[in-house]
Amino acid sequence: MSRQPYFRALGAALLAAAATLAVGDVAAAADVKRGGTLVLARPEEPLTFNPFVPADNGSIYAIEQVCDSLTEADATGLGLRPGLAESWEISADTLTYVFKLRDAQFSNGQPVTVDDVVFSLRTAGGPTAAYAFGFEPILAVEAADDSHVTITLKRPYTPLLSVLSLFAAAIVEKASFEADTDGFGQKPVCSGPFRVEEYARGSSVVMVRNDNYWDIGVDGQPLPYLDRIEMLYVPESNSRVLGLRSGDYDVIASVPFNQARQLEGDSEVTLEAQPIFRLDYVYLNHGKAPLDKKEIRLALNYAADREAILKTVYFGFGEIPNSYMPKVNYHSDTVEQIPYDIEKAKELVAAAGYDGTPIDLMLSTGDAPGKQIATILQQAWQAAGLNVNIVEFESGTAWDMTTKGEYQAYVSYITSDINDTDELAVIQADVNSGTNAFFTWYNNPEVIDLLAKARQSADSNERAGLYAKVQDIAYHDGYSVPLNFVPSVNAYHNYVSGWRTVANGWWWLKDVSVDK
Amino acid sequence: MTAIAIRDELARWPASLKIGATFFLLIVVTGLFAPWLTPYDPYTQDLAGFLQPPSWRHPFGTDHVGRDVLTRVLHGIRIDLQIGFITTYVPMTYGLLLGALSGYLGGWFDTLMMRLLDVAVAFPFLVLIIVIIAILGPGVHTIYIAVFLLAWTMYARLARAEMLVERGKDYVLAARTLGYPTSRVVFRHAMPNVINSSIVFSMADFVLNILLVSSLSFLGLGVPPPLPEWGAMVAEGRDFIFDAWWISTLPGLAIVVTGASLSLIGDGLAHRLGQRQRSFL
Amino acid sequence: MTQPLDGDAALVIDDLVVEYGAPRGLVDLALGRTRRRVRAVDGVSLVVRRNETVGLVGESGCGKTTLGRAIVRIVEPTSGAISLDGENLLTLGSDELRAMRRRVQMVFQDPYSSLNPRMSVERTLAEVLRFHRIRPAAGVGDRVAELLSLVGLAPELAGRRPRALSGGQRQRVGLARALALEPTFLVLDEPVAALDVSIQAQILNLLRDLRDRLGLTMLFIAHELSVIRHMSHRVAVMYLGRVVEVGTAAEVFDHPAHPYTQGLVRAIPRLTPERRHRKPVIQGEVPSPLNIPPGCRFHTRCPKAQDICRRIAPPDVALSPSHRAECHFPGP
Amino acid sequence: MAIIEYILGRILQMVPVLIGVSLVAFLSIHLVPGDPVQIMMHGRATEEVLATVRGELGLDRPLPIQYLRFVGGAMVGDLGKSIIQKAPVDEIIGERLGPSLFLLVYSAVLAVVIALPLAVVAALKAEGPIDHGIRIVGIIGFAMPPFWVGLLLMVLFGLVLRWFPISGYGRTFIEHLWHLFLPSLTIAAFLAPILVQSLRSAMLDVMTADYIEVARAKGLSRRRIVLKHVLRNAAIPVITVLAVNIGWLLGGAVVVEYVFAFPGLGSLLVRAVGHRDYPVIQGLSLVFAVIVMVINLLADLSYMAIDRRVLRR
Amino acid sequence: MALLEVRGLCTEFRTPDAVIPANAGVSFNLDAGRTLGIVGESGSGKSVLCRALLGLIQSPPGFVTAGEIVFDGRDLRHLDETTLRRVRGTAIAMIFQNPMSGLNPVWPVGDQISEGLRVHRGLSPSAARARGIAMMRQVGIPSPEVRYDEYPHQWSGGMLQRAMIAMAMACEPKLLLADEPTTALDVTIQDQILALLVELQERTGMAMILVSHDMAVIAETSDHVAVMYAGRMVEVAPTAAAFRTPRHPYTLGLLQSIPRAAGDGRLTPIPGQPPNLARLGDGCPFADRCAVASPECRTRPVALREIDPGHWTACHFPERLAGLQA
Repeated sequence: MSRQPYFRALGAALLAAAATLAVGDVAAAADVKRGGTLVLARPEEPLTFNPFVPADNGSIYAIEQVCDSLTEADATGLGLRPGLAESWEISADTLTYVFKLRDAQFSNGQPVTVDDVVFSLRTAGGPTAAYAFGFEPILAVEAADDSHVTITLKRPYTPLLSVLSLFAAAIVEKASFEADTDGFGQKPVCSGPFRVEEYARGSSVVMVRNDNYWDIGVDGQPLPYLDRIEMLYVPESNSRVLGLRSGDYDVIASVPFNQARQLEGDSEVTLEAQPIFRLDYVYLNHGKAPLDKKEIRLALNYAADREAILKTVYFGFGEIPNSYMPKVNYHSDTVEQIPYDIEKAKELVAAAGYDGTPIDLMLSTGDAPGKQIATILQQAWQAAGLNVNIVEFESGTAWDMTTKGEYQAYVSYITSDINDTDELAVIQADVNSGTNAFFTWYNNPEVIDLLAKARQSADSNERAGLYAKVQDIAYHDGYSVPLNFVPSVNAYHNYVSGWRTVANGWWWLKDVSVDK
Repeated sequence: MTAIAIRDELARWPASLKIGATFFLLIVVTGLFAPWLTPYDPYTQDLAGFLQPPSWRHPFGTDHVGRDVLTRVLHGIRIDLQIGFITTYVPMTYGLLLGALSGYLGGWFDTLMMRLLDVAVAFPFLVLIIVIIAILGPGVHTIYIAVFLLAWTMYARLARAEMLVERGKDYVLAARTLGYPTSRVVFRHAMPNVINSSIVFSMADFVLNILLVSSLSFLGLGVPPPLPEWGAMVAEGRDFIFDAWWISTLPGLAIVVTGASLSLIGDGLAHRLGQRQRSFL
Repeated sequence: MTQPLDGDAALVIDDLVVEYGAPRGLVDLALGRTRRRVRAVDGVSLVVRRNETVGLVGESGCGKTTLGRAIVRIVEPTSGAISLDGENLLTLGSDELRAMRRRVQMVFQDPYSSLNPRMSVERTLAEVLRFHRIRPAAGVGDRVAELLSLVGLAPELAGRRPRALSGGQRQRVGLARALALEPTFLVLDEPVAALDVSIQAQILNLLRDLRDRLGLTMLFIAHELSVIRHMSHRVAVMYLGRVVEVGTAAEVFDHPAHPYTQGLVRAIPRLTPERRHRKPVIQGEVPSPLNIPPGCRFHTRCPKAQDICRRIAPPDVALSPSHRAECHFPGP
Repeated sequence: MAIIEYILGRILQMVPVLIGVSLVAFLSIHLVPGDPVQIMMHGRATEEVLATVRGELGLDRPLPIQYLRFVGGAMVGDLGKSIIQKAPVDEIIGERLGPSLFLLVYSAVLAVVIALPLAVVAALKAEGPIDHGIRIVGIIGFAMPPFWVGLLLMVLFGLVLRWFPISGYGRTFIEHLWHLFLPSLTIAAFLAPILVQSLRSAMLDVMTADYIEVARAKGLSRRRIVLKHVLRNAAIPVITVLAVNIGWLLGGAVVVEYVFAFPGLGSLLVRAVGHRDYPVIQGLSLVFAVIVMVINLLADLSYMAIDRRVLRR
Repeated sequence: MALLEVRGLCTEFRTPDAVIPANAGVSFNLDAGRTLGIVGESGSGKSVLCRALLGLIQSPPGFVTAGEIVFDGRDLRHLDETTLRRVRGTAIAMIFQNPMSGLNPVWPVGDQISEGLRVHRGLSPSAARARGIAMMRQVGIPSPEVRYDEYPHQWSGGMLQRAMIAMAMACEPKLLLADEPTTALDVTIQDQILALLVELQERTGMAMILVSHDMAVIAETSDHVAVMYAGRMVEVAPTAAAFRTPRHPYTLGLLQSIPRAAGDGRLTPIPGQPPNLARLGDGCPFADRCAVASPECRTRPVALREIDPGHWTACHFPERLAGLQA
C-alpha cells in the first residue's frame, strides 16, 4: 500500500549560475570503476514509467533514472543545469524562452527531435496530466527550427525552468509513445542514463545502461558507470536491513530510524542521513472546533514534546522545526521555537474555555512512525487537558477526508521538489491558493498580504525578510504542529561510491559506481 | 450441578483438558487482576525510559514509547480474550443455527444457504476487511463485523454435516413422531448433539482469530493504538525486533501460551465428548 | 391365541407408494433427464384390525421400515392412502397431525440411538407429557413414575441418561415414551433386534402384557421369523417393496404359499442339534430397488420360476379368507 | 462418465457464486470513500483534470451501468484495465498468479512432507511423550505470528547460515524452489501443525476401523497396514483441511509476501484497494473465487480418486 | 494331540476407572477338522477370546495376562511378532461380523483377497490375481474376473462376506475363526453363508471356531458347544448334549428365552441384567440371575468340571436343573 498521499509543490527555481555547475566533485577521475550491477532495495513500488501519468515516489524515483528533461537539477539538487537543452535564451519581457536542443538520442537510437520535445511538453500540460497546473502559464510550445523549441508564456513565470526539470516534463519519444501509450508505461523510450530492460510489476525493475546517453563521466567516457541496476521492491523494512547485511542488496533506501543507529556501527556499510525538503507535521483543520481557537492550537504545540519524539521516533535523526514548512531556501533560523511547556499548554486550554470537544487525531493505516507519534501526542495532549481519540483510516480514505475538510488533526508530512520557498509558502499558508491553505483552512489576511508582497519583489533580501515574517506568524498562529525536519536515510555497502541523495529526496544513479 | 456431579465430571476429564483448563483459568484470572499485578499503567508513556531490556523493574522490558510491556501484556488478556471470544462464538452461534437448519430442512433453504456459504467462502477476506475498515476505520468493531460476515461458514458446514447424520437418527425421528414442531426437534433435540465438533473447532478458531488480528495489525488494519492488544503489540514491535526483541516477542509468547492452553482444551474436549477429531481443523 | 379376525379395521393402508430420490440437479435439467427414484414401498395394501397385532416381516431393504415410518408420517408417501379409524392420515393439517400423533406412536429399533443422549429418562418422558399437555403440570411427576412402573423400570433410574442404562432398559424407556401419549396404535420397528436373547424375551413378554392390558393395536416389524410368529396374530411378508403374502401366523408359517415365504421359513436355523447338510433354498441376492425385475419381482431367485413369472406380474391369489399370496404358482 | 457429469455440475454451480462474489465486490468497493483518480493525482490536479480522467475511465457512469460493463467484459474474458498501471487486469493478475500458486503449492508440499512422518509417529505413539512433544511444537508453530517466523527464518538461513536468499523469485524452476524455500517454510510452519493434528486424528480414527483389524488378522506387517490401509483412508479429511487452508492462504499469505518481498496476489490486492483500482479489485475477487472453488473441486475429485464411494451420493 | 489347546487364558482391559476381566481363565481343546461353537450374549467375552487367540488384542488397553495358546505344538503367546504374523496370515484366519466395514473401501475387493497371497506366499501380482479369482469362484462369487476389480461399496453384504471368506481361505488355514459371521446378514443370506462354511470345512478339513449369539446357528454347525458368560466358559459339551440336556442354568435359560415356532403364551426370560465385569465377586457370576442358586453360590468360586464324559459345566448344582426342564 502506498504511504500517504504525497504532495510536491513547485517553486520558482534559482537559475542563473546553476546552468554551468559541474559534476566534478563526485569521484576522483582516476578511481572510477565502470560496469557491474547495483542491487537496490526500496520500500516503494514503481507503478508506471509514463511520466504524464501522475505518480508516487515509487514511480518518480524510477523515472528519474530513465528519462531526461530540458533542464535538470544539478548535483546538489539546489540548482539547475542544462539537460537536453544545451542552452536557452529568455526574452526581455520574460515571456518567450528559446531552447537549443543537444544532439542526443533516445534509448532506441532515434535522435531527440524538436517534434518529440513539443509533443512531450504539450502532453505534460494536457487535459489529463496531473501536473498540468505547472504548465498552465504556458501559451504555446512550438518548434522554432530543427534544433530550437520556443515556449511562450501567458504571463511572466519565473519557475518555468524549474518546472521543466520535473519528471513530469520528461521528453519521450513521440513515435513510441503514440504507438502504444499503455505499453510506454511499462517500457518507456526516453533519453536518460538507463533504459528499462525488464519490468516485473510488484517486484523489480531491471535497468541497463543506455549507451546513447549524452552526458560524460569524470573519466571522459559516457555516463553512466553502471551496466545494470536491479531496483527491488521490498516493503518490509526488517527485510531490507537483513538483505543489506546478508549482501543480497547493495543499497537500501528508507532505512527505519531505529535500525539506522545499528547500521551506523557496521563497518561494511555506509549510512547516509541527508537533509531533504521534508517536514513531518500534524495537519490541523482550523475550520473544526476546538481547533478554530488559536489557544488550543498553540496548546497542542506547547504540549508536544518534540525532543522526546525526535529521540524515540526518529532516533535523533532530524531537527526540531521552527517553521510550518520544510526548510527550503528562504528558511529563517531565527524564528523562535515553541518550547515544550505543559503548564503553558494547560493555561492555554483553560484560557480557550475548552468545552471538552474531542479531537480526533487521524493517521493512515500502515504508518508505523505516525502511529508512534500519535500515541505520544495523545498522551501529551490529554495531559494538557484535551480529549483526544486516535482514529486510523486507510490511506485513500484518510486523504479523501483531508481534502474534503472532514478531519480535525492528521499526522502526515509534506515535501518540496524544488528549492524555492515561494510555492510551498503560498500553498500552505494562503487560503486562496486552491488547496484551502493545504487543507487547513488557515486564514490570516496579514500573511496573505505578506506573501503577495514577497512574490512581487525581485530583491532576495527583501523576500527573505518577508518569508521569515510569514514563517514567524504562521508558525506562532499554530498553523500546524510541526514535528521534525526529517532527513532521508539510506545505507549502502562501502564498495558503492557516488551515491547521492538530492535535496528533493531522490537519488542519482548515473554517477554511482560499484567496486566489489 | 452438585459438588459431587462436578467432581465426577472432573474425574472424567483427560489430562490435556485439565492442564489446558488450568492454564486458561490462570490466564483469565490474571487478566481480571491485571491492574493490581504491576505498578504501571498500560498507557502511560515514559519517553525517557524507552526500549529498556527486561530487568527487575520491567520484567518484560519497555516498549518504544517507554510503556511497561508486562503491564500491557497482562491488560491485553482482557482485550484479546474478548476479541477471541466474540469473533469465535458469535459467528459460531448463528453458523450453527444456519448450518443445522440447512442440514435438517434440506430443499431450497439448504440450496440457498449453500450458495451463500460458497460466496462467503470464495469472497476474498482481505477485500472485505479492507473495505469495511475503509468505511468505518480500523478497530475492534470493524474486525468483528468483517469476521461475522465470513467466519460462520466453517461452523455452518460442520453443523450441516453433523445434522445430516443426526436427522436420520432414531431419536430425531422419535421426536418427530412425538409431534414436536420442527424448531423443537432441531434446537432442543438435535442441536445439542450437533455442536460437539464446532466446540472443538472453536478452540483452534479462537487462536486463529487472535492471530488474524495480529496479521491485520501488520498491515495496519488492526486495532488502533494505544490499545494493548497482543497482535497489535507484536506488529508494532516488529520494527524493533533486532534491537528490542522483547516488545514483539513477549506478547507473541502470550499468544502462544493462550493458544496452547486452548488447543489442549480442544484436545481434551474432543476426548471427553467422545470425538476423535482434534482441535485443529 | 384369540384372533379378532373380523374386528373393525383400525388401520387401512391402500395402495401405498413411497419413493426416495434426490430432485433433479442442474445437470439433469440441462440434459433434460428425469432422475431415477427408488420405490421403497411399491403399492402396499394392508389392514390392521382393532386390538390385532400384524407382523410385518422381510429382509433388509424390503420396505418394511419405510412402511412403518409412513404410517407415523415421518416419511412422506408418494401416493396411496393410510387411514386410522376412517380418517385419512395423509391429508391432515398440522394441528390434526399433532392430534393424530397421540393416537399413533412408534417404537424404534435401536434403543442406543432412539433416545436423546443428552436427556435423562425423566426429562424425556416429562417433555412428552408437558408438550402435549397430557397431564396438568402438577401431575407430570406422578405420571412419569406410573409410566416407569408400567414398563417395569425402577423409579431410581429416572435421573439417568441413556448412556447409563442397559439395552433392555433403554428399550423400556422408548416404550414408555411412546405410551406416554396413550396411543391406541403402536408401530414397533424391530423393537428387539438389538437385544440379547435373554433380554429380548423380557421385552417380548412386556409387549404382550401391555397389549393385553392397554388394548393396543400393533404393527410389529421384524426380520426374525420366530419373534414375529410369537407376537403376531396375522403376518404380512414383504419383498422388494410389496407384500407378497399375508395370512394368519399359522397359515404363513405352517403353510407358506409364496415361494419366498417358503424359502424364508426353511432358511431359519433350527435349534435341533444336527449338522446341516442341505442346500440353501433361496439362491442369490435381493436385486437393487433401483432395478426391480419385470414380471414377478422374485423370479430372479425363485426355484419355481417359469417363463410367465419373468413377464407378467403375479395376481393376488386368495388361498383362504385370511390368506393371500401374490404368485403365479402359489401353494406347497 | 459420471465424473464428467459431476464436474460439469460443479462448474455450473460456480456461476451463481461468481455472480454473487462479483456483485458484493463491486458494491462494497464502490461504497468505500476515496476516488481512484483523486488518489492517483495525489490531491493536486484541478477539478477539470479530475473530471476528464474520470470520464475517460467511465467512472462517471451510473453504478449499474458500470457493473454491467464489468460483467459483460468478464464474460468474454476481458477484466478491464488497471486504473493506475494502465495494463490489462488479466495481465497484471496473471503475472502474479503463477508465483502465488507456486508458493502455495510449494508450501503445501513442504507442509505435507513435514507433517506426514510426524503425524504417523504421533498416531502410532498416541498419547505418549513423542506425541505430546510433536503437539507442543505444533502449537508453537501454529500460534506464532507468520512475520515472526519469516524474520526468524531469514535471520537463520539468510543471514547466519546464508543458505537461502531472503527475497526474490528466480527465473527457472530450480531457482524458484531455492528462492521460495524460506517463504514456503514460513507458511508450512503454520500449515504443518494443522495437517499433523488432522492426519493424526484421522489415522487414529481409521485405525479403529474393522478393515484394519481384518488386515491385522491377515498377518500384514504394521508398516504395510499403515502405508497401504491407514494413510490412504486417513487422507480424505486431511485433504479437506488442506483445501480450506490453501483457499484461505491465497489472500492470507499477504504478510509473508511482504516480509519476503514476494510479488503475490495478496499484496497486489492490498495495493489495489489502497489505490481504489476498481478493475483490479474486481478481477482479483473473481480470480480468488474461481481458485477457491477449483481447489475445492480438486479436493472433492481427489476424494473420489481415493474413495469411489463418494461419487455415489 | 489337539490342533489347538487353550489353557487358563485371561484377558483384561484396563481403563482409568477399572480393570475389566474380559476373559477369566478360558480353557478348551479343538481337534483338527472339528467345529467349536461358542455362544453367549454381548459382553460375554467371546469376541475378545477370538482376538486373544490371534494376538489381536490392542494393547493398551487390553492385556493377555495369563494362560497358554498351544497351536500345532507352539504356544502362540511366546512367539515374536513376525512369526505370529505369519501364523495369522496362513495357519489361522479369521472372519468378522460386519463384512460391510471389514473391507477397506479404497482398494478393489480382489486386491484385498489376494493381498495375503502376495505377502505370505510371495506370489507375483498376476499369480495372486489368478489365485484370488479362483478363490472367489470357490466361495460362489459370480463372474469373479469382473468383480475382482470392483470396490466394496459396489457389493452386497452377502457377497462381501463371501469375499471375506475367500480372503481368509486364500492361504489355506488350518483353523478358521468365524466371529458372528452371519449376524449382520439376512436370513436367506445367512443360510447361504453357513452352507458355504460347512462345505468349505468339509472340503479342506480345517478346524473352525464359530462364534454366535444365535443358539440355532451353533446347533446347525458345531460339533462342540462352549457357552460363555461373564468372560468365562460356563458349559462345554458336545452339541447334542448341550442342547438336549444342558447342565448349566444359563444355557437352559438361553434356550428357554427363544420364542419357539409353536410357542404360545409367555416366554421364560432370564431375569435381571448381565453382571458388571469390573465388580464380580468370588462366587458364581450367574448366581444373581439363577433360579436355582443357593446363598452359597454367591460366595463359592466355581470352575468347569466334567460331569458327563465330554460334558463340562461350571455350576455347583447342575442336578437342580432337572426340575426346570420342560
